[in-house]
Amino acid sequence: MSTFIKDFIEREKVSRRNFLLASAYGISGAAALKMFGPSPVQAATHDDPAIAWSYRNRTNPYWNEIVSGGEAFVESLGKSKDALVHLINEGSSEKSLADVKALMAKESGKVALAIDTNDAPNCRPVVEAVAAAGGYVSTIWNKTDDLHPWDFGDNYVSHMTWSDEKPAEQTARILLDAIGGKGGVVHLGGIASNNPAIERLQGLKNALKDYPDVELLDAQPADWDTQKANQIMSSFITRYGDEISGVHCANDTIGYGVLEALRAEGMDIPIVTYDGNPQAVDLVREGRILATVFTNPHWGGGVTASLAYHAATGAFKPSEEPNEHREFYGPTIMVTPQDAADFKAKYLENVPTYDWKDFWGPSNGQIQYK
Amino acid sequence: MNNWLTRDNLIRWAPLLVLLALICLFALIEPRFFSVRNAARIAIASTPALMVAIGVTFIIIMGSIDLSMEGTVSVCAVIFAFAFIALGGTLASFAWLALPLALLVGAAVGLLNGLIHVRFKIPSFMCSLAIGFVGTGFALLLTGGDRVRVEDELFRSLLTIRFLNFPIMVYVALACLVLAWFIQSHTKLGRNFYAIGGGEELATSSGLNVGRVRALAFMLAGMFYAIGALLAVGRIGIAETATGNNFMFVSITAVVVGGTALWGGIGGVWNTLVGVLIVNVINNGMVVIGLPNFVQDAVLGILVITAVVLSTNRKTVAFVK
Amino acid sequence: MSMERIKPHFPWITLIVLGTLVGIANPSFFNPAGLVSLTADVVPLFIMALGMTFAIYIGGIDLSVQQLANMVTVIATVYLAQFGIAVAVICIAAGFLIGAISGYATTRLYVPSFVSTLAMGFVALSVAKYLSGQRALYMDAELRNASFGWMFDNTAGVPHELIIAAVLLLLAWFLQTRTSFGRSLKAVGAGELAAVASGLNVNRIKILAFAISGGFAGIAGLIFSVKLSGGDANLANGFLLLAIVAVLVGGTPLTGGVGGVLNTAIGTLIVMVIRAAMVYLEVAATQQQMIFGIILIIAIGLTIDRTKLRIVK
Amino acid sequence: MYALRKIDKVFPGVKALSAVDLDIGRGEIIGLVGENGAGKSTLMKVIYGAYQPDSGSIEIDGQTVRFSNPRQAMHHGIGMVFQEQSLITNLTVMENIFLGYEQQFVRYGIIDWKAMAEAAKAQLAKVKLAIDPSAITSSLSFAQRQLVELAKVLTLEERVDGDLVILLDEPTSVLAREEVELLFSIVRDLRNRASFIFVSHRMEEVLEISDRIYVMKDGEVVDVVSRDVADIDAIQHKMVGREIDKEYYREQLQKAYSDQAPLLSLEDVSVSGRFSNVSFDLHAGEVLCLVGTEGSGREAILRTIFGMEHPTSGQLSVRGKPVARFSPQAAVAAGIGYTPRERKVEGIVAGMNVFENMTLSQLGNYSRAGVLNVSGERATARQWIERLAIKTPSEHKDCGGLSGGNQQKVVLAKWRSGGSDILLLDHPTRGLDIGAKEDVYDMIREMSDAGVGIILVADTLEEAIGLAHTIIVLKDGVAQQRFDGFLTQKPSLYDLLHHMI
Repeated sequence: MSTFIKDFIEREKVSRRNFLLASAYGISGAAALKMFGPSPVQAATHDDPAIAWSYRNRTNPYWNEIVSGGEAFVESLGKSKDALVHLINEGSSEKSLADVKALMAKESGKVALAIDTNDAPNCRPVVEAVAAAGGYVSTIWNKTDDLHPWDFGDNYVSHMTWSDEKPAEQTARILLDAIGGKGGVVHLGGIASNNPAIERLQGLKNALKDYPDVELLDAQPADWDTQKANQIMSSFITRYGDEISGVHCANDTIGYGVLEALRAEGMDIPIVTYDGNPQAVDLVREGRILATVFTNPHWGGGVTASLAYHAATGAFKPSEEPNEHREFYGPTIMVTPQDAADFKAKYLENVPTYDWKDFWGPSNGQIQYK
Repeated sequence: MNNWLTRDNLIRWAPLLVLLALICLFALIEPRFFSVRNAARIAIASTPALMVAIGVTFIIIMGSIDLSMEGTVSVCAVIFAFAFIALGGTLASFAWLALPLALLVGAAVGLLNGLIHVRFKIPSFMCSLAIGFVGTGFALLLTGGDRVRVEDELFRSLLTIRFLNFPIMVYVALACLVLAWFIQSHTKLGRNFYAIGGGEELATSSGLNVGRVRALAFMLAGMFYAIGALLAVGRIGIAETATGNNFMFVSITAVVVGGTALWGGIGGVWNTLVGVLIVNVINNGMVVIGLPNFVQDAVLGILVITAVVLSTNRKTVAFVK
Repeated sequence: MSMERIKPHFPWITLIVLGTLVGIANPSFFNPAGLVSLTADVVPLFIMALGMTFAIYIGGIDLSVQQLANMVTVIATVYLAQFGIAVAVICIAAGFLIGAISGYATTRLYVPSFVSTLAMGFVALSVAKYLSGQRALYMDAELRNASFGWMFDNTAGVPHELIIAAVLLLLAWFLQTRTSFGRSLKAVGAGELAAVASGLNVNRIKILAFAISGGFAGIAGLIFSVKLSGGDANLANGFLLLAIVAVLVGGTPLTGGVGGVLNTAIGTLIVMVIRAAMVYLEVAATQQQMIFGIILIIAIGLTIDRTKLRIVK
Repeated sequence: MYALRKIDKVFPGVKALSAVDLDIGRGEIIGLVGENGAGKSTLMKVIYGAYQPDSGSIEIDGQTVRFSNPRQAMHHGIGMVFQEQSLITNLTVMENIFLGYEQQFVRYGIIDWKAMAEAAKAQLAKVKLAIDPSAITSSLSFAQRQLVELAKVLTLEERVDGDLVILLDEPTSVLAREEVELLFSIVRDLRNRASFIFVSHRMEEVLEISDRIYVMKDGEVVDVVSRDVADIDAIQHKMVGREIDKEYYREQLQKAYSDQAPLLSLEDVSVSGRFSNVSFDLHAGEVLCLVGTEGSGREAILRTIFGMEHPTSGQLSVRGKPVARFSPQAAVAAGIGYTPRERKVEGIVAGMNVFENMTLSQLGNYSRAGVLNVSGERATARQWIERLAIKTPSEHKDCGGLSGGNQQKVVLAKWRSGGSDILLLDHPTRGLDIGAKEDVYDMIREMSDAGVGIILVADTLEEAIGLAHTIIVLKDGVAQQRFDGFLTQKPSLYDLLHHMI
């Protein structure tokens, strides 16, 4: 698989500032733990923990893919897929935390939890609550930089995120090449404070450095929302009209809104998106989207649940694993018109059967902080 | 005839004046705002919201409120899309039956809302809020979270085919607006909304079956939400649980900004048209003139308050809540 | 006759019945530690609903509370380093001020509170976006623990969060029932014109009610921010409708003058039980929202005291 | 023609009607009088179908009928003209007239506005009202609205074949004398088509228009008298069941007021569009009546003194100090109390109990640093409940559930207990029965003795003459004439009317 970009992430050196911050937390974090949870040594394992996935909503195809992975993992254990507990936060950090606590109370902490905490600040209380109850948690996406699994012994099993900056830069390069290296582009982003939204915009900016003749006309958050993206795009068309020669979107759902806005105007300019949803992959195949980036949510959903589950059963001991196995990047696969059909056949039409115990095989190296 | 410039007249026309002032303001800052193409863009963005706002206008005229629109729109959109695809996937086949089906679904949800409100005497605010949750939940149950694409070129011609620079969906919306105006001013039901808004107890003692009128009003509103749902699907070609998102506050804000009073009895669908345009002109204009994202919300908020202040006749209102 | 007597007690009866049903279906619901933890988590929502009660009690509504809380999470996070625990004062004052502006728009400019608070909420959101630079911010752990760590301690097994909530409830209850301000609120809610004709400064009372609602939203935002140890312009999303629901389910209808802060305490607990029931009864993910809505209709149908509603709008 | 036979109606704990018999002949006008709580309104509700009797029968032309709602009663020709504002003000006149019966103008789902306007014109002609049927109702005067109300009921003529029975509930309460005359002449003209039941507290009017008068007391008809033999005193005796004080207005208790420094003085005060250049002084113990027709500026003057309207020119002084800030708060602080005409809306707060209502205007007196002294409030309330003989089970009773007279007493107690010594009374006896009226008169005298200055807008001219020390007659916002020296000689009704019209 040529597009399987395994090692495009440049390992940067930990900046001095972050190193200091991290070690400072190491001290206060230990103090905090005394307050909030059992000490790591006492972590008990559970024979048959409840497996739960906590995520944003069911209206976004991305989360559906995540869930399908979680369900596939549960089925691989010989259970019915109904055995997976769903906690949906509807975009509310408050509900996210409350549901987790309710689950911990209900199962007396015998829980293997996979979660996206909706907002980075929410990650700490969630992890603390799970650790205090003696459960096991693996997180994805949202986490503040000062929070690390290894500060919680075994209970905070792992954190996986996707380094979006590089893939977003790659899609940007594809876009910029397609418009011939000159003209203007606009960016429609996600919810402005979300980490992926920030990284994906940064990727575009990085790429632009090499294209002095291309101007970033405007960047506005479209909150991951198709309808909002649609309206913002039509306003962009009014403001910049023919100056827009390409559109960089922070995810597929934004891309759909942009495509429809262009369609209403009878315009046809190149766009690139992110996430690699089936619908977007089809559009890539048709050539209406130049590129999207597949983050393999199915695998991510399965392996995150698997990590928490196997740590909870004691199959492996997280605290004995190196840091690169506790905080790591998920896989990213570029999807372009040339390989879209291949890709679709391999990943979407026949979902591969993954070895859920190969936790780190497809992953992409330890998370680096700037 | 030189006394048309009275205070009362000014207040009555204030929403329209606000709209014109906003257009002039944005056009002055960014001349490209003032173009037929952009007018069409604003019109496209406005149509689904206009339909939803018209629906809730009837309810607000009665002095009630309806917060169920987000759920209703989602349910209608999703059922429409499923039926449309199941029946052939193009308007040229029996799939056109999905259009009346969506209207029926809207009417059914609205009627359910109205009946619970009337029969169990639950204030409309609470009842419709809960029905909204049920609606969104039901849409989610149906889709399981997936989005349904409606790709039929014929159906999408709502957006893609233009006539005098405006896509067909804008004319559909205008036709519905005229229909709504007709219901409002030339039918018994429409006039009864005003009677209830003007004095519910008096209307009851005049022999009006207020409960029935209320239930019908919610049903009618539901049908307009369904039209809104169809246009929303027509605009982006996707039906999903999130299709109804954001309609609640936008539509009610638009109704109030247009000069229809929340306490009932005053206003109408033309006011709502102006209100929807004000809100969408602001949204479009702020991006067009390049206002930084983080101030856009505040500007919208302040302009909304200003518009309401200008169109309220403080002499005739004792107090507001 | 007997029905009339029982009616006002329906909210807490509903709460007990719901709780018992969940407990019967899954006895682990009654685990005291779990219950305490569940209750402690609903504290920020409760405080917001408590403030909202004042706005609804005078017959208005406050739709700005969620955005105020968003703004406050950012303020708290940004200024914690500079002001330490005094940042609490800034947070509450900011909420109070924006609430007061909404109140001013409602009373003096005759903008219905539904619109004025919604619009002021947008203003607060802008402030939050501006201050946060549109990023998620987090607090320095040491500073946070030094200034606000006490909030999440517990004494004899009772989390301090619950104590804060109880103190605020007591304060709000005292305000409502034992002060001339509370009496004036009731008069404004039940008969605004008569309150005017009795020489009450109705405008000031209404502005104050919205300001208090904003102030409580500020406290809710602050506690939430400290709890999550960070802030951003969307952190408190999802609070608004639940806070309204908590007030309404408690039996304070939107018509004003009826109900009160104790009802809101019960209403918040009902919301908590319904929500926990989703987890305890393992309701399928795709059905949760629909079932929440249905239970909500039933709960509201049971808890509102219709005898005091002349016409139902 | 129309008859009630042995009608009983029981509410939980109360027997509202017992064995009521009532007959109405074709074209007859009968009067229905009784104190508040005598069962008049229950009886009317039974007649127009809002209540169903527990036993007994309703007969029309000898046939027993049963109505389960007002609409069914309308189909049998029974219509009700409600008190004053029962038209929906944001609708047009014609829509009000045909509200609920629009169907006849609907063609293919569309309302034919022209046809409705024509039909409305015909109805308005019946009551001799020449207004545009498409006018918005809020632009009409109260008297016009009352006639529209009657025209609305008269649509029954076209809809029903048989005879009509029309109930008039206090139709004259907002009308000036000449408007009452007009109404009566229209009613008399309509006798060939309809019978009327006329309900009013104004005994003279009842006597003037009715052929027979039904007197009710405690849910029973205690007497039926025909006009020829009717005598006000006798009827009132029957209504009250006791001898009415000959000195109805407590004139024997009237004393001179001190002409020391005035409590309140107005110098050339004007509010544009309401009244202009009004001047007078109010002294301690004085009862000053403002007399005039509806819209003559009486209420506006009261509301200006109370700070609810702002004078456009002139000066208002309280105890010699010019008033700078006009607001109800400032007025209450200056010792002014206001008893509004709309008792249920502005007088009391329904939903709050007796003691809460009583202390509403003076929370400062019962609180320290904003904290209420509830036991102090309750003590005061109990004291005033006893002093004014307010009929309530306790001070915790919801004021909305009290009778009109007792509500009014609570309002007066509110101001008296707060120590207000300037009282503005706007129709304080409106809608009260005789017993309650007498209580109010007693209180006015007592307050006058205690040195309270009172400005009164009375329900009737007789009341004004009976109670006042001073009368100022207003017309179109201008003071026409002042009458003084009432202790020696009182003006006659004619004197006042002469200046009013």
